[in-house]
Amino acid sequence: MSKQSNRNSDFIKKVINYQSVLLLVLVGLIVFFGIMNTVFLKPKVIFNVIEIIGETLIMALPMTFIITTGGIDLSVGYILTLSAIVFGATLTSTGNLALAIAACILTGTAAGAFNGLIISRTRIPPLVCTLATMSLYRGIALIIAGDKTYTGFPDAFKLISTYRIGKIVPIQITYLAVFFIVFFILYNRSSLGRNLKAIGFNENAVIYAGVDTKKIKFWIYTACGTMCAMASLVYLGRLSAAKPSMGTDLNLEVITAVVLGGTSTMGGVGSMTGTLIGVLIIGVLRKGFTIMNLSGNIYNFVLGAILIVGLIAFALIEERKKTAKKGQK
Amino acid sequence: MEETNCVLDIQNITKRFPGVLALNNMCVSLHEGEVHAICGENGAGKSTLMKIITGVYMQDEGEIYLRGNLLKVKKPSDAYDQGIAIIFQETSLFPELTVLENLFMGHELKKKIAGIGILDYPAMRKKAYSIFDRLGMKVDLDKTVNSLGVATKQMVEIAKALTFDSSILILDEPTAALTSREVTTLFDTIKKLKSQGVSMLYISHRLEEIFTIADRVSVIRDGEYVNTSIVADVTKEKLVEWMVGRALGNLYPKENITLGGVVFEGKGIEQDGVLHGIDISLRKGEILGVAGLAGAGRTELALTLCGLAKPDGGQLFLEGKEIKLENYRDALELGIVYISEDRQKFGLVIDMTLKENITLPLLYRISGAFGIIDRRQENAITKQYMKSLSIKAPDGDFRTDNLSGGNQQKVSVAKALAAKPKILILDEPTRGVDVGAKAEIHHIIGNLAKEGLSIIMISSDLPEVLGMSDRVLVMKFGEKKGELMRDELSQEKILLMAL
Amino acid sequence: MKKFLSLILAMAMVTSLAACSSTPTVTTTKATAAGEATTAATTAGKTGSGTGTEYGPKDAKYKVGVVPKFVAEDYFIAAERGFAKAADELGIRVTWVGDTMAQCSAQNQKNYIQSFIDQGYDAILVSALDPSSYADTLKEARDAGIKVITWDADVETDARDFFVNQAEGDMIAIKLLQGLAGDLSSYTKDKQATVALVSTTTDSPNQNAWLAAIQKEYDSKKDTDYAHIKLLTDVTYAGNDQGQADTAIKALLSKDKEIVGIIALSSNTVPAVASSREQLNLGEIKIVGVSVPESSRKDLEAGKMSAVVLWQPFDLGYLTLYVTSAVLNGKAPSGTAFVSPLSGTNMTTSFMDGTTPVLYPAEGHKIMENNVVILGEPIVWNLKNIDRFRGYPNADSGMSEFLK
Amino acid sequence: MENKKKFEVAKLATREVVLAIIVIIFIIFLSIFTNFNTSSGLFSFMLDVAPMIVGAIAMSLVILTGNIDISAGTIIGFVGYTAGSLAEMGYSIIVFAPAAILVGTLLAGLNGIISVKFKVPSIVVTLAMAKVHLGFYATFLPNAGWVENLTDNFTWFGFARIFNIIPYNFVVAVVVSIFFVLFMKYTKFSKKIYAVGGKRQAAIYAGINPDMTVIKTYFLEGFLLGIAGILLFTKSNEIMPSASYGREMVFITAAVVGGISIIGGRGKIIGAVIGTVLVYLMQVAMIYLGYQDYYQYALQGIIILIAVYITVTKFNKFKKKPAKFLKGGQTT
Repeated sequence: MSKQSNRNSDFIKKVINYQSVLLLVLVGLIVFFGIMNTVFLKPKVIFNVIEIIGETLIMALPMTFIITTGGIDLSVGYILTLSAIVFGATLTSTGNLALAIAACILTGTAAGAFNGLIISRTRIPPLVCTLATMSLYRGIALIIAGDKTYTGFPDAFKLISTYRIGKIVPIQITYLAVFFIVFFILYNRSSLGRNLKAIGFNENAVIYAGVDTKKIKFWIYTACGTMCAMASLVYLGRLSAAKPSMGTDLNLEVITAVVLGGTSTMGGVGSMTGTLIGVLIIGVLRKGFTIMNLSGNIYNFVLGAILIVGLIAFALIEERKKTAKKGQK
Repeated sequence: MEETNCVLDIQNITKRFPGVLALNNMCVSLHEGEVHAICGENGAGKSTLMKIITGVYMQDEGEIYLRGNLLKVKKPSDAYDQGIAIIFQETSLFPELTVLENLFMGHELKKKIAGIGILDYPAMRKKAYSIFDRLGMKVDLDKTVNSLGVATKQMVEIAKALTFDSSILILDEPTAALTSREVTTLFDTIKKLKSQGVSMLYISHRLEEIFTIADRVSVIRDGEYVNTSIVADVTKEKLVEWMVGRALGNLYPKENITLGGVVFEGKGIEQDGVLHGIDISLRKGEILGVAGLAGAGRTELALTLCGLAKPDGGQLFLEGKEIKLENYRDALELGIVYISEDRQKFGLVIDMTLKENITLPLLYRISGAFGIIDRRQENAITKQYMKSLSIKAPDGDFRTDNLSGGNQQKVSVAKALAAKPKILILDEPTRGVDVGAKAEIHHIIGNLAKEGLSIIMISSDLPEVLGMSDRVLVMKFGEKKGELMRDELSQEKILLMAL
Repeated sequence: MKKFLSLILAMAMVTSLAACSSTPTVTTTKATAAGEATTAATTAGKTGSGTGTEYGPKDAKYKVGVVPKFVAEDYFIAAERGFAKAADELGIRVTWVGDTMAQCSAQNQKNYIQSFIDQGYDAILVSALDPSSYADTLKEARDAGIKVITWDADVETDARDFFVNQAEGDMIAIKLLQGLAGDLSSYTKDKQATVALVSTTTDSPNQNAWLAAIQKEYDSKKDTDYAHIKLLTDVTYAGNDQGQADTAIKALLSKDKEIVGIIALSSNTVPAVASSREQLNLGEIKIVGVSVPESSRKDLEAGKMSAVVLWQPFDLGYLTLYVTSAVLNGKAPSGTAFVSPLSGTNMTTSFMDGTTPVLYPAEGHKIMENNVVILGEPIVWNLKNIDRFRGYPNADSGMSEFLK
Repeated sequence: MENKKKFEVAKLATREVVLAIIVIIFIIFLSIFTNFNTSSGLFSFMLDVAPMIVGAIAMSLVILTGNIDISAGTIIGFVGYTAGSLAEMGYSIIVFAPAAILVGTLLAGLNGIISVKFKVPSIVVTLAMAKVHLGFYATFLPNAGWVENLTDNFTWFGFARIFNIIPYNFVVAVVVSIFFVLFMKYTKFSKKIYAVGGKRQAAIYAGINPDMTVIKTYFLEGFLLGIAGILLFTKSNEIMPSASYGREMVFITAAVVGGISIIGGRGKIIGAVIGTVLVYLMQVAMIYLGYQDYYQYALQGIIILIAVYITVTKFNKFKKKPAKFLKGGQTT
């Protein structure tokens, strides 16, 4: 009986509380900005949020995988930069779009695989490894691009992020939805997702269950690289200039979104939906403040504050959960 | 003789853990300058008692008196300050720090220079050297601990305890990790200390040791105090009787069944410094008990048999064919399944639900395209085993860390069975499990064997070994000491082999 | 409970910090307000705070959004004041929004532009961080009938209606080289003076344009006017971060002992060059640069620099809004010149003698092909005319004889 | 077995020495092939490396406790702003330095408190804090905290030099380094830092309070960041707080290269100092050898990987095999 109730409270605490509070925050923000400036509620404007968050979401999905295993990838931003540069360079030199895209995806994947290789095969902690590769990839991007800025991409290509269904709904929504659903299913329904969480909680136990955790780690970092490459394409569709200084601030943006979504850097606990909401909150904040003609600085301030408060709230909830459990015993 | 100056008096200590009554009004008293051995089987509550004395745990009831006045310890450092020091089983040293730093961690000696207190290394060195002299050994104080051998670590632990100038020393299974030669040095040390007036509680279930160094011995069993006696007045047999003397009765529902042929065989299994040329064979429907003391290499043997640890030599045969195990997955595929003795660390992901734990090893079997888990199948499996093993939990979505030790153990069994094993290797299946649940688990094991499953059961719980095994393999220091058939089984025989 | 306590403690700390770090601020801004009381630019009360700011009447006919490269930096503050002044005169509602230098990015600029489009502004005035990143967005704006005017830094020509350029690149180049040539007049053809070029980042369009112009100018006169100067071909990119710039320049100076003159191309690099020179006690090295005079005031006063080159960013903003209003009212600049209230007025006094006024040509601001309006000649600033610089963040200098 | 270990220990012990040798070779190399060894070269090197050294020490302390501080850079920004604006109001270094250092201390301490009290991983807290700080400058400080045209009452310290070659701030850095090398050897607190970062449970057995230790360490870090900030900004007469966002990565890199284990509990302060010098030398070398400074990023990345690989492979040895791990010491 007590366990029954315990379970319910557990259930409530875990599922209802955090993510739905987050959802409330999101709705609250939308309402708030809507009141501040009704323009914000125009479909075209609200949909523009989707456009803004495109890259972030695409990278946040695999990042949720990684953080769930207790790892982290600081290099995503620069993987994006590097793939973008490679895309630009290939396109300008060969003029072959297909080739350029292939090169871009390949680069991202390779970069991710390199992370994965180091992290799964050596004992170098993910934080340090990706810290190193971060500047490595940045360096490579700079060496390739030098003082060049690659521009003049074909309009057909730009459509991947500029086309609007019925002049209103941005095309992003289609593939973002697909990506999300795929990752959501993998995370919540597949053996992979199950193993990821288990690794996050107790890697030994997973090894003792006959699972090759190294392989899993390798693949999630690789996948992350690939997704970064895709993100870079979406990014370039939106801002048609590939230069080494682009996308540098995306690192923390992505991690922030995931953590805000309630995925614990300690590993094990996580939520894809949370990540989605987290990214949306970021997008709404950005859009909302710009619509209020306020600069990105306030956005940073508020985002940081929300994150800290959110974490503290999360921590307190966890705390109560524990005490509740003790009570039962 | 309770009147003789008693330095430490433990009265009616009771300690409960979730699902287990670890200690039930325990009473022990330690006299000035004596070595008082406390012995009992694994899980009898020895270590718990020590942790209470040194403030790692708080007792639920009862008091401890130090030289007549009530002893209050909230955290280990309090105990140290009171002159009580413990050498923990799991080493409490900092591998990355030097011996010197370790010796004085938390209570460094200081001196004032121009009013500022700074660490006084010369003084610490001096003290350290004098202590190691007392212990009659040399250790390079500037080496990092992780560069030392186990024995030396053990010595450093003791030295660390002595830096507190403690008059009471508690040694918790100090020899568990030591080779016989190292043991003798340790004993010399203990004798020295004793001659210097240090009183010691010596925890062990190695009877030989008790007879060599202890003055008095107290026996505890299942958290209950059994008896105390001057060592000279007891015999090994007597002690063993005290240790295991419990109504075996229906605790061990083992039916004699006709065994099939040999299904699983290991020849000359080697692992450097751990296992020495062990031959092991298992017949269909047989329960092979593996007895021996902690550190005898039983778990290592198990790990090598299921591909979790790499053997340095030897061959494995399953149903006559030689098999090579690269990793545990291979073993799983072949139907060799291992249940770890350490549920928390290797057995379960306790933060996850029952269902998730049970299906963890066979996800790849019950998941379809893109590894999507077939939930119906998953639930079915969970239900099936929850029922057949009668796991007491509302349903499969219940988190395992809310389960009692017994039920947790059942979950790990369920986990193993769900993998459809041919060979089942159980490591300490009933450790930390209360007597009731023990019986249940034994039932389960019995039935499994009846259904034709071949089982290797490692256990330090002698009655369990006796009760359940068709055949017992006894190990000591990584070697196979011998095999006993069910009809010739007796605790004494096993102990005499193992000790 | 303990948690909540420490939470409160945390909050207390933040506020205490806010207090202790903003006390000086308060006082300075007070001073500012006092100083500016008379001037139009007072409207720019909140100048510098990273948040957006609005100028001009609320009920204005036209709403105009301005996106600078970055905010809270002398050059753009001056420009902001110019916009403010013009906004009041023309009765145009101006919204000014951007990020600080450390966080500015094409992506953010795009967002601001997008939101102006969403809010149905009448015109968008951009100083572009790079020419092509959001060209499409601007085109989109133009398709929506919104006027797009770039100022200070241009975008792809088909993405905007007009570009208000501060000065012709080669004019800046000439001024810089002349300035330095003057300072290094002691050198001769046989005993040449080595001069190094320091720019910010590899991908900043303005600087790159000027670099090209300087090279061109130098090559054209290397045997006559600049015979006594040896211009190093490889450029040092010092970046925007003070510390980084510092290091790079110091390394450059210690690497090449020959250097006696430096041409620095941005408001961030000039002070960096000056300070590294000071750190190394290389007083004899001459510096000219494109820089806000105020940023180099101390160096000018201390005689460590003889001059910096710049136009009046205040006037640039001012003119830009006038061009905008012309465009909005269908009187888009055409022909060879565009007449604004500035035309024929005193730009400042020239630095040659500090008295002769330099006037904006009365016939108007030059109009070049591709709808480029040129503000005027760049000015060489020195102690004699530094106070004529308009729109300093913390002073009303220069405003007094504005439009005299 | 035993011998093998001894051998590794020998390597570990001389790790810092090896680094030092690399540094020296580096310097000699530069001096021969470039003008690095000229007074100005050495001077500017010392001038610029000084703040980085202090910062790296600060970061090392935090990392040793098994935590990290992503907001170190932005904290330094605050320090600079406080110092600058006070100096602008005419206060001398006696006033603005302590004030600025206090700000640094409080901010870092705040990180520590939140991360410990609410059991939030420090990397996340400080990451969020960095954003808050950035927003704070731009939103609440005039001109986004940009202070310029600072007079000699601010800059004299940065420019002052001994024997016309050694900058004051380098002297400070050296003093701080020496102090902390001694601090880590001769104080109880330093031992606690190692204990908490190394083996939390054992630390508790030894009667150490991990939470307090971590919080105190953060305050200490803040104090050092304060000093670093002063050393950094008094070099120039202009302060742009937001520009110091990102310096934390330099600190972390330097610490890690210097052999401070990111998992905590392992590494020497002297290592961090040498690491800083090495990392910084790489940057300058690129310029002296006439490369665009962007080769430096790639090189830096590779260097970190190698450095950490050497440390970590040994460090985690005893965790390697489940089998061994399972039984702790008892498998011998």
